[in-house]
Amino acid sequence: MNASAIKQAMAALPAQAVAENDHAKRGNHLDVTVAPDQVVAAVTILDGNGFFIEAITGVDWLGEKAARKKEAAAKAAAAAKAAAEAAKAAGQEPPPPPPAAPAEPEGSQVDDLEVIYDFNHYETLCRVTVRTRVPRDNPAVPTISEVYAGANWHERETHDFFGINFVGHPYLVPLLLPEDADFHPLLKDYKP
Amino acid sequence: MSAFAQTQLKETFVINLGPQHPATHGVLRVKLVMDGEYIVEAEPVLGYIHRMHEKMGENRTWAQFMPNTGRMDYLHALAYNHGYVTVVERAAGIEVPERAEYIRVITAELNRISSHLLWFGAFVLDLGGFTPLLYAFDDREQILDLLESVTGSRLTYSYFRFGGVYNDIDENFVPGALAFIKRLRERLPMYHALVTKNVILRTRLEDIGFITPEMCRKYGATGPVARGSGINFDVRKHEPYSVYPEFNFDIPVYPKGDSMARYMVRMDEIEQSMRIVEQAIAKLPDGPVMAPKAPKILKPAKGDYYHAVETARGSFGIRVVSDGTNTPYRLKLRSPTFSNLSLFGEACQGMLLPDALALMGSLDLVIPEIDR
Amino acid sequence: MIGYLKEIFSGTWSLFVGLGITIKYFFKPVVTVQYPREVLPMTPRFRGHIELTRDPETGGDKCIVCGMCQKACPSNCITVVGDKVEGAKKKALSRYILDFTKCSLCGLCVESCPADAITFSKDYNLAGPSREAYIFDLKKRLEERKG
Amino acid sequence: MSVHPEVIRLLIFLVGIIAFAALNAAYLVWLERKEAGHIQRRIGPKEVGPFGLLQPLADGIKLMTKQLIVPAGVDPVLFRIAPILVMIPAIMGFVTIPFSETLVARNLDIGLLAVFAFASVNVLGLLMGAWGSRNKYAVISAARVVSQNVAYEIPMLVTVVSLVMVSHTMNLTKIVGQQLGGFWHWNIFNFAASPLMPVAFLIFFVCMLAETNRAPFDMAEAESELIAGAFTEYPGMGFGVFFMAEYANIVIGCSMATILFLGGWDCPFGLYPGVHWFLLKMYFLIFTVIWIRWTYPRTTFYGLLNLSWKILIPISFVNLLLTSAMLKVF
Repeated sequence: MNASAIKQAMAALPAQAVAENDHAKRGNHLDVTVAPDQVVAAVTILDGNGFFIEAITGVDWLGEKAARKKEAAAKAAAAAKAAAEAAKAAGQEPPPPPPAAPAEPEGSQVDDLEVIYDFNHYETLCRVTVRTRVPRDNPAVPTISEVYAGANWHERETHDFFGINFVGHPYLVPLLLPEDADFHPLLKDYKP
Repeated sequence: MSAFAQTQLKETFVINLGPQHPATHGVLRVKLVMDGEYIVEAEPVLGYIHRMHEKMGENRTWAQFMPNTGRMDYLHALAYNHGYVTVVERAAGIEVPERAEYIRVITAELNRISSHLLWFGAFVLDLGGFTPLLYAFDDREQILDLLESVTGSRLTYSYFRFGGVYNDIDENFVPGALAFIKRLRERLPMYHALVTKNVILRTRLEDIGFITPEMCRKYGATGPVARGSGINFDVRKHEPYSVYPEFNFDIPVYPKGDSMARYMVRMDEIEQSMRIVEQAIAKLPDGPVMAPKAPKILKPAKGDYYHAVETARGSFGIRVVSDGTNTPYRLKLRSPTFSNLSLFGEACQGMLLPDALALMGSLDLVIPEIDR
Repeated sequence: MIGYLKEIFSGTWSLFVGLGITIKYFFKPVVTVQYPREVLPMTPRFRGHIELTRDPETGGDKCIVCGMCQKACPSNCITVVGDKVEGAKKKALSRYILDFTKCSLCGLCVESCPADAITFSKDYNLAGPSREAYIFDLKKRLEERKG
Repeated sequence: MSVHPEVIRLLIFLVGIIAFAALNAAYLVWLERKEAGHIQRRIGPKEVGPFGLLQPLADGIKLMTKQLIVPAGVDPVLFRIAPILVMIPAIMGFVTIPFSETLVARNLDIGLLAVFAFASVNVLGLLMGAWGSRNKYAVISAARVVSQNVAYEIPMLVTVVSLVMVSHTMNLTKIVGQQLGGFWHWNIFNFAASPLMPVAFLIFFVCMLAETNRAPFDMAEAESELIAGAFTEYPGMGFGVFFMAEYANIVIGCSMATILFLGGWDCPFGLYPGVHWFLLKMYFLIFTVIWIRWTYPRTTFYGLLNLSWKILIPISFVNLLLTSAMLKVF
């Protein structure tokens, strides 16, 4: 089972990005980004190919969109400035200022939580990472505990730490945190 | 069906195994629904010593998180140190001198032997035999003495550094390690005669506590648990790191999947680790133990990095997400026993209480590592 | 039937082998150290709590009050306080507080020290009646060691 | 008013027996700890008195000063009466045990039966204590103990029956009397009666271990499974009495093995028979019991029943048949 075979199998899923990584540099072979509703399909492909589940976790990308926007704005400003200076140097009239807002397709301004599923294979060396992103204000991902029984605990742990709701999970109660915990400590805006 | 009829179906009772129980090695609680002495349902309840290492990692610099790694699995702390330094070195692109890698392997393997020895003793203690524990401690003590003389600590070593090791081995270490291996080679047959061949132990472990390879896969079991089910998976061979490819060693695999198979895997691994230590000592190169260009303040490039090492209990993986600053953005610690324990609920259904405890012992639980 | 008897015999034999091993050890000398009465020497690299090293020339500490150890500490248990001394360029150490209740003996402070002013003590027999007993002023301890 | 001298004699013996049982219980704990220590290459108790000899005293004082808690919800009568019910039969067993030809409190003609009858009451006390303490672990332990005792009573008594057939008596003094005159007269080497006699001794010894709940058959306590089993809820001296009864039972079991198989107070070489030989043999057996405990892991409950029903009972019946056949033939 090598990475390219999995890549091909994954290609059947709609709207996703698959990247082959340099294992020596990154530590995994395949990075699959899918929409939340495609997670189960992607994981089922891996299950059919004999992968075992290593872990499920999340990453809180709080402030990522704002940072990106700022970066894009800075870039645009710098570009405009450079163009203006170049024009000035050439003795021309400065060109009209570019349209104010970057023409980025405006999605939701809410930051994302990323859910990362790590898979590995017992026989051949092939680490596959499945990623999906959900908005912070409504983090809901379908559960994969039907496919991998071991995902049950990993999803509970991720729910503990990030508050991600694994839809359809049979027993989504705190695992590592106290049973009455209503906080999610790994969120970047968590204040103890 | 009326509620009355439902309650009449089976007369079960709930028993709380732990959080304070002699066989749970720490503070694990297992909620058992029992039918007489048969287990109907088992639900491990975790988190009694949860310390949120992952959040701590986000609040400290890369170097400052180092002591935490050894505190998760205090029995095989050096492997955890090893995993952490390797993933950070991978992220920051630090080259490690060969001598440092050899020292890392030697000490980590000695530490693995000590972990297996303690497991051996504690496991037999779970089964009611007290004396082997003390014999195993006697041997383990020799390793701890050796490691203490090198690292300065007996349990939470924090010995490795990004780009090498803290300090070079001293002149007593190599003869001491060789003497220890000679001693343990003489003692292992005694362990086998006293414990492995003992008919009581065999009846308690053989054909009991089966874990199928499919179950391992679905739950992500690694390490001796998977190898006891016939899965030839060891990160040291499968995804070689450090200088492990230089050594000639075998991965003990027992296909049966019962508690005895897991027991035998660990006992054989002690021998394999001794082989690795011997070869590493024979090949130990000269040179520096610290990369000369290792930066004082680390700022790994943006991105995420993954690295796994084989600890005494299975594959320990670290996912590091760096945002280019001197603190990790996110640290995911994938501990092997967490996955290994998660299959306990399914594996012990229908078993008798003592057999389930033997099964639990054969999983080799270290609770701080599960709870993290 | 033969197998049954054989099993009984080999099983019983394994039990006697076990008894033989334990009785052999029964007559061997003990390996334990009777701790409070006998004390083993600590290894030179033993990492106890930290201590200030003595400057052989001045007899005082070597600390330059750079605060590197304070920054390196993962648990924030070190507080270094220095005073400006008249005439001298460097600050002089006035207090070096180690909150040992939080210390995890990792040794990062010793490693980070540019002046080799701190080292590990070999003191492991620490016991005290209160939490406050473990907030050490290492400067004071250094002076007390003098006597 | 005159008192019958036999009454005075009996009283003196009773006091002596109780003292003997209590002292044994105390010093067997010391012996156990010392022996375990040396097997594990450590010293064992050493601080209280020379060689830790006063340790049992310290332990006793500690146990006695502890508060006797009766946990909420227990059956107070059963809970309180159980330790006594365990201890009394253990002491009663001593009444008819002959330490030497003359050193016996009451030489009953059915002494053998009396000892085994008293030994069986012990389990009742454990059951009551476990049931009364309202603890699930204790109830599991009680269920184990009862079926364990039922299972092991059979092979034990069957071996004893074969011995009775050889001796034609249940009087313990007479049984020993027939074995006097050197070790070749002992029942364990009485190959004329049955070639399986050493095996019968082994069976008896194993059953004795199981009856007294000693490792590797300590199903009742099984500390790594059931915490302390039947004794989980018992505080202070309540636990202490159970503990003493356990050791008293070991002494009785080893005495019975000595009397039935090892010729009681007989000297192996036919010289100077007396109580010292009895004690020597008995303490050697006790040493072995402790030695066994610190060597093996615990069996499981079903392993124990398998051993009894599949191995010990068939062999003991074979021994019984052989003995009766030999008796008929010769």
